[in-house]
Amino acid sequence: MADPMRIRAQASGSNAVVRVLMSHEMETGQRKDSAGKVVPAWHITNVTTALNGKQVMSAEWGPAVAKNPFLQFTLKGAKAGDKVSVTWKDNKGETRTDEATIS
Amino acid sequence: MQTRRDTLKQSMAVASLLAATGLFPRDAFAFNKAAFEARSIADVAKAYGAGAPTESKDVTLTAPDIAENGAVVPMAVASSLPGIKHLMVLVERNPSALVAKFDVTDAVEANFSTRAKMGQTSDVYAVAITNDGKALYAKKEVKVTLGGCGG
Amino acid sequence: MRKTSITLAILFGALAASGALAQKSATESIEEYRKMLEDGNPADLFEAKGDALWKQKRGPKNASLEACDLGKGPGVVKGAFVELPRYFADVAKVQDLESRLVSCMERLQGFNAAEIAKTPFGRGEMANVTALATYVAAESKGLAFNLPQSHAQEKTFYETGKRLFFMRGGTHDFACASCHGEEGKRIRLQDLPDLTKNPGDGVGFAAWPAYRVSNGQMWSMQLRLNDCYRQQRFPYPEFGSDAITALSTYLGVNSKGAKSAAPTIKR
Amino acid sequence: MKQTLLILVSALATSAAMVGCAGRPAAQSPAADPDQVAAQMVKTSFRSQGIATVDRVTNIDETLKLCNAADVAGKPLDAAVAKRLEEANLKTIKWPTDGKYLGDWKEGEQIAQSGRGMTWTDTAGAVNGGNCYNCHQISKQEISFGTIGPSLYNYGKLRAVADPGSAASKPIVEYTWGKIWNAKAYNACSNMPRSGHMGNLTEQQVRHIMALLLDPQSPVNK
Repeated sequence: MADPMRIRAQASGSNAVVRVLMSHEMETGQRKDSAGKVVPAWHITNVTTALNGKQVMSAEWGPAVAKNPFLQFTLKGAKAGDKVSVTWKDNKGETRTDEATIS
Repeated sequence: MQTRRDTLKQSMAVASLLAATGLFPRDAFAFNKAAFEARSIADVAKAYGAGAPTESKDVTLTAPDIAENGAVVPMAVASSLPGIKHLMVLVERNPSALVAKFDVTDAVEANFSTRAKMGQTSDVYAVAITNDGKALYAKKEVKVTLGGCGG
Repeated sequence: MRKTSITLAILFGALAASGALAQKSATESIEEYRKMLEDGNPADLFEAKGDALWKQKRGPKNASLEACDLGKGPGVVKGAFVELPRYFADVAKVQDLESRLVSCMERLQGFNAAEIAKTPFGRGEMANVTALATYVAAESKGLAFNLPQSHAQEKTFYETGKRLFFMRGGTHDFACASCHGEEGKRIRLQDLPDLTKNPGDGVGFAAWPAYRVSNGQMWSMQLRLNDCYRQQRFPYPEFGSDAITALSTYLGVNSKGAKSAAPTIKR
Repeated sequence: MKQTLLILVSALATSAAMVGCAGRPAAQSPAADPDQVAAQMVKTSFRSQGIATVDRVTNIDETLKLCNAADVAGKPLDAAVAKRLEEANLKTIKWPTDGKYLGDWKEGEQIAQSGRGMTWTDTAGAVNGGNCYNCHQISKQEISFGTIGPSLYNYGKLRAVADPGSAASKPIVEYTWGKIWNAKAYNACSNMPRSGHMGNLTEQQVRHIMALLLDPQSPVNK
């Protein structure tokens, strides 16, 4: 199973800045291993975010997003104590969801 | 105040819960293969149903002048315009141009940061697609340097 | 008064703007790039993993590492990193952080230390050692290095480490000192700290473990030194070998007073 | 009872000895000679891996041994010793077999850019790089250069080399070849590798680097 994400969510005024680190290889499918064989692409394709259970953001990613991806975005109308969850899914169908409380 | 460690513990606990409830709609996971295989900025815009891209001061791209390493290049895309549907970052000289596409809703600011891989020095684009199908962009050249001992 | 400060602010603003208009040097641009990466260091992922591993019951003995003595008594993690390598009476040897962790994994959890030492970096239990080292180091962030030098073996390791630091060899005649023996030098665009003395807070020995942007890997101090030796065209230094520990002792003692910034993010 | 007491006494004695030992490390047998300990550690700590064999550190030549010792002592090499080592290194230089010193600067630029070769992850027979940009500025176009060695930008131009084949240019052309082949011939403890002498670069590769530095058409001299 994939390692957990690190989610930091901080309220500022009526907004909250969310910073996420995800543990993922983000293999491009362009690289060859030491035996000269192409390493197949393996990357996150979709990211969604929910605020208190309601989806607020979605994204599509290609293999050019850097390994162990970083994502930052700002939630409108969020306050300390609200719950932010982030879900990713990759091209192998693996998925992971983590949640954090806005501080 | 909650420590990072507590956050983590909590994250792990809810993870399985959310997965089990199937809280996330399946259609959130659509993946536009054509857009991610396109080589030009125009073709990417077309794949998202937009017209020919035009340069605009209302789209902001934040990226370094020089990347110490092409494996991780910080990039941010933002727009001050109302009615933005998607924001995207693209690297023109990568095998496929599109790096990431973000959907803008009323609940988030039209402002996203991520990090991209760059195979070589290239123009980087921030593209905004509006609800009425216009594609607007800002661009900047990012130099990728050779570093370290090179071995 | 208020007006003055506003005028000043405008003036400084204008100065800053004109400065930005002037062509930035490559060094300034690289500095800017590094700044942009600081917020959001993937080393956090490894630190979290190490934290979980420290507490998790694992291995043939199904025990956690919470009773591990890193030099400041069983279970004391905070402050341990900035005093390593040091002498440990139970093994009658000077050990660095990673060797010490492996000793604890053997003693407390029943893992085979020799097996772990043979495992390549980034794989199996060795990847766990790196994550644990990242966690232990992070617990000393901001503390000043202060390696003990009271035991005879600690002194010998320092003196021996110094000799290893200045040892030219390999096909290119490179010593550690070839790149790290003088202030203000760089290789390509990377600044090279002078490691014959305290190079400053969060620099050199006080910067590792670090997340390597170039390959997306978490690098421990032993892997840092291992790859320096590879680039020096030296033969392979064994994990946990005395030479590696002695070199670390030399670098660590020289860093006395430098505040640790580990884990950092590096090219 | 008697036995218990005996054990207790001996246990106390042992612990007392241990305390004493920890408290007065200086009172131990005379400190081990760090030079010997270091030599021993090098033997036990490194192993051959791929093309990087242990003799690369266990069997180093006199030049390196004496320079290493001087660095540890923090004193420069004795002038007479330095001169003797430089003369010995000068003798190792292989001058171009056909008297041709310059190759193609474009190839030279590629060799100067590459830092590859001779590590334990490289294979035998692979083409080695010159590592030049790691330490030197060379052409103006490459902004990613090191500063361990002096800038070589305008190397030929600054030395007024208009025609590298001319008699006037001969001394500087020969010196440059010698410096690349065996830098220790001119400075016993130079940081620069002995690229020709140690077999890192071929004669033809040295020619190309020579052209990069000395050919008036090379971007270095523009």
